[in-house]
Amino acid sequence: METLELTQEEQFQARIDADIRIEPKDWMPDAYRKTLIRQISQHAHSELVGMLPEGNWITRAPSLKRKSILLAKVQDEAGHGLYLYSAAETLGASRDQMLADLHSGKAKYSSIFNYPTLSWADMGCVGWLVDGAAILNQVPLCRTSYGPYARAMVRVCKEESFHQRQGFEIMQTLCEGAPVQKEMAQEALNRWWWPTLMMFGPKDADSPNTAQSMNWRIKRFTNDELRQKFVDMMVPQAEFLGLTVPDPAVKWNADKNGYDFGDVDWEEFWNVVKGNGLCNQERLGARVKAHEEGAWVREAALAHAAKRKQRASEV
Amino acid sequence: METLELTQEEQFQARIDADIRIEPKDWMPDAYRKTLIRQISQHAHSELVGMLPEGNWITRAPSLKRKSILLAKVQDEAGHGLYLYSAAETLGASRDQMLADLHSGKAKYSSIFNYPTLSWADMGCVGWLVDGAAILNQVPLCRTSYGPYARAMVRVCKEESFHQRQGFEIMQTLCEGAPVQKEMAQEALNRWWWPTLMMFGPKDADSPNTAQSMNWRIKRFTNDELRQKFVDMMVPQAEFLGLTVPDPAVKWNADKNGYDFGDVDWEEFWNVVKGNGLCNQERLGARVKAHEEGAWVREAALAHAAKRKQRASEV
Amino acid sequence: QTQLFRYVLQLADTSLILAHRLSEWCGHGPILEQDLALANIALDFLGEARSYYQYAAELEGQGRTEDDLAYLRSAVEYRNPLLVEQPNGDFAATIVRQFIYDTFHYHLLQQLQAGPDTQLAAIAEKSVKEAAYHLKWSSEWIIRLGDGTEESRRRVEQAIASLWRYAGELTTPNATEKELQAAGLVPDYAAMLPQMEAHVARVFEEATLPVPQGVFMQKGGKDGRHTEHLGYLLTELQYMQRTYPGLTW
Amino acid sequence: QTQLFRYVLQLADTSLILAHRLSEWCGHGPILEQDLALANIALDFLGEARSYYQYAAELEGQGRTEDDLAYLRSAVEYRNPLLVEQPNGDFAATIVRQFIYDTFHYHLLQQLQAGPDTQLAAIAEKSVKEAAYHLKWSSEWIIRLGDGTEESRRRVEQAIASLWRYAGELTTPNATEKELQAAGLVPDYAAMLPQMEAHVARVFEEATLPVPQGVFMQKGGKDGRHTEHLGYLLTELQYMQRTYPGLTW
Repeated sequence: METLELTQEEQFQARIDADIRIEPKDWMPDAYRKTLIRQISQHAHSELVGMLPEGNWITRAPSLKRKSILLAKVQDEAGHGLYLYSAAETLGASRDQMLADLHSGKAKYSSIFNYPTLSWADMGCVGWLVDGAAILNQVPLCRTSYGPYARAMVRVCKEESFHQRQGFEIMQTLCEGAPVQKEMAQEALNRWWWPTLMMFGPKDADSPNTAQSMNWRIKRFTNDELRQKFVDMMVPQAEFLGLTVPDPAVKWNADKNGYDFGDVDWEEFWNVVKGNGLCNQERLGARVKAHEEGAWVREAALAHAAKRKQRASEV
Repeated sequence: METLELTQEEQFQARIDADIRIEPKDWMPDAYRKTLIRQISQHAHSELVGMLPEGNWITRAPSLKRKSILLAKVQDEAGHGLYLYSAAETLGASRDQMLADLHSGKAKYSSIFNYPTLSWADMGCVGWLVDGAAILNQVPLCRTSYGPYARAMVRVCKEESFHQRQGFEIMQTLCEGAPVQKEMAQEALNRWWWPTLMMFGPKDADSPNTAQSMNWRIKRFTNDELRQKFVDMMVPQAEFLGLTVPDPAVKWNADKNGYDFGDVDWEEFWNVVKGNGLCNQERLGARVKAHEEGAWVREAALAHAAKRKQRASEV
Repeated sequence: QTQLFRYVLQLADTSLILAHRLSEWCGHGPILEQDLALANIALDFLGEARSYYQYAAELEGQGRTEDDLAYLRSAVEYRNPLLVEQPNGDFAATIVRQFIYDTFHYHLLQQLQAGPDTQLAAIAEKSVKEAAYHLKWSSEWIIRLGDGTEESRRRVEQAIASLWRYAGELTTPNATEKELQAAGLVPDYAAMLPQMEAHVARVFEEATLPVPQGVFMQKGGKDGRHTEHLGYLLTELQYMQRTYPGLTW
Repeated sequence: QTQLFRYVLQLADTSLILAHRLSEWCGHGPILEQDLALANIALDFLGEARSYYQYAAELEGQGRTEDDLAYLRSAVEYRNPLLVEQPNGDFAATIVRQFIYDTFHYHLLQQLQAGPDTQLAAIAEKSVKEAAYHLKWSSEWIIRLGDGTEESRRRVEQAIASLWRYAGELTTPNATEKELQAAGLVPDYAAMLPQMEAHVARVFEEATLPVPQGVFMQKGGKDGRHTEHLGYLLTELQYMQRTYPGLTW
């Protein structure tokens, strides 16, 4: 008798399609595992490297309250990094290996962090725009098919939206402040607008992995869909702030019920991805330096733990 | 027949007494040579270390003109260091050995440089008071018995008195400026007054080498004589500036035709000499660091010079 | 009243400067977990600093705010002890600086929370729990580094050699503290010393490190005579407020 | 007129920032003689910067002084190319930065001194003699380090790898420069390149170093988009003027 038996792969896809979460002990295709490890570790690295551009203003924050909020925010990013490394570890990746891949340049992190933070208003733009874009990318991931990743993202997204509001509030304070503050806000927006549009990745036509990722429900919207959502969300907010988005092509389009906008400078995009952004060397350099200079500390902690264990076993 | 022959030592002293300069090739007693090497190298080290407290404000000078004057001044100190090391080399000392003695703590430098520079007004006080005290110590050395030292000192003193005027002018600008500037000047004077009085060394009663040095004309006034001169010179200048010398005992004494003044805190004096000043570790540490980090540069220069020489000889 | 203002300002400056130094580690720690811990401790000190500044502003009663006090005073007006302004150095130096200060801080807050000034007591009561955690953290790291590898031991010894000289200032009362001690508002440091020394002895023993003896102690910070490091720290800390005076952020 | 003001300001910022970086070496050089040389070069650039600022202030005609222009503009208003704001690093990095800039600077001044703007020509004529000395000095050091020891070669190669990417901005005209080039006020950089490249080739050959090829060039500084280093530099540079606005020193 011929039974209607599903292959492992088919069973797996059936669970995905039924929105049943995949858990660490479940069978999964190798490609799914690899794609997830790449995506989650890349996300973790982005949190880690993402501490640097904002960390750059902690010592120069303009008030004690702002200093405290900013420091807490960057600390949260370290926390996100930890959740995400842990989620990747459930797939069999080791943190040491993931970090080694970051440091060697094999693993990527979000290109947005290769832009410099040059004024206090950048702390506003990073929160408002960069975290705003990150949230659009990440909220769908709260329903992603892999359980540990989805749960990590729930926590991350909750904190990110808090950060995003703080960023907007920095911008609002600047825009309601003295002319010099509003100029500072506009100047920062001019620098951050296009790079944040790039955060959604290449155009759908140039993004060959999107279909598979959507099939696996580790991605739920295409790059261009998210980019459009972002513009539709941010243009009115910029108007509310009294700021001008640095794109003369931005215009309401009633037909598509969204904004038209200009084309991203894809040459710049690919250059930064390839390592030629203004801060690529500095960011990676700072991480490698911290890691190398911390080696003796990690060794000391391990050596001491081993001594303790040894002594305990001798009792 | 018994001739009236002078020993070498007596001939030497006779030349000194006749104010005839001793030159490098002349015979001289070992103790004279050693004392001079110690004194000249100590003086050279003081120029070198003395670059640090003022160097500390080059990047923060309040105007382009002041930045330029300050940088030129610190550069002059490097130049003085060079003249003085050269003068000591004529006595058979090597610069490497002198630097090694500085770095090991065997050789001393002026204790005044172990005090920190905490405000811009310190640039005024260092020029006005510290250079002022240095000049009083050094002007007599232009007539010192050892030729190369005397000639180096002529050049040094000329530049020092220029620096001293610049320092006074900084103070004057502050004192004629806004109240906050005058306060800054007074606060700096409060910190620098007593340490500069210590620059003349211990009380005569505690300075056993003075007699021999005066005999050799490498010293021409006692410590207490110079200290009195300094107070007599500076108290009216402070009054002119509208500043108060931080010593309630300062009072004109018509009998001695000079000012009475309070007693230096000799405990502090000896502590700083012994290495316990606030900046002893930092100053020496900065010099040692510069020397160690510069080792590869010096080696490269030597290696390259050797290669050039080798090639030239092959032609 | 003026003396109390000065003392509270001294506490505020101390917490702020230490918080600032710790915050410099953010993103550069040796392990991600310790990066978090350092930021956490920095945040605690920053919060404590703000409470003190707010109280100091209230005591002064001239309308100055916490930000005015933190951002608009020069190095010679700052009243923190020299220890906390010392640069981070390597992780060992940061740990030693922290351990020295935590030992004092925890014991100080224990006293202050039982003191007669209700506002200081309230701040101390809140902060002493954090301080207990800080002291546990830095003590454990002293032990790990002292009894870890040869290199960690060498580094922690070097850090002790360069930083211990700033420990004495913490428990050496300046004129303000003496006056307030007489009034019972500031604890008697001499009475705190046995407990502090016992803690140091316990930790150093477990770390297999000798307790430093006969070190010449530096002082001056509590009276505004600082090392040159503070000036540079303040150029960064105060840059925005100095550049854009009177604005809201 | 406005474009000329911008261009002169760009020259001024460039000289000032480089002078500032060089002045950071003061008291910390590898050899006393080189400490003197570095201070000397810093002083030359500082003097040149002042001449440009004074001329820029005159062109603007709004009563701003050299100090207003230097001390009261923010990082995004500064117009120096990225190269000169890069940190000193080790002596090799300082030498490479200097050699790259000196090569451009010397050839630029040669052109400017013959240019139609008499004030710029006068400043250039004075400065070109200094620039010739600077170029000689940094070229000799490139040779010494490249053809010195293994370590010096490794270090100079590393410095080239990290700094060469800022060379291209110097000779890539921004909008202001293009406009002034069309008016004949700014030299044609393309025409300067052969001589500059010949000099680099000559020096690198003697230094036994390969001339870098195909490096992706960074830019932005001349339009106010800087690296994060400039902000920290300005916090120090401007601290006093920002803290005590409007006073005379």
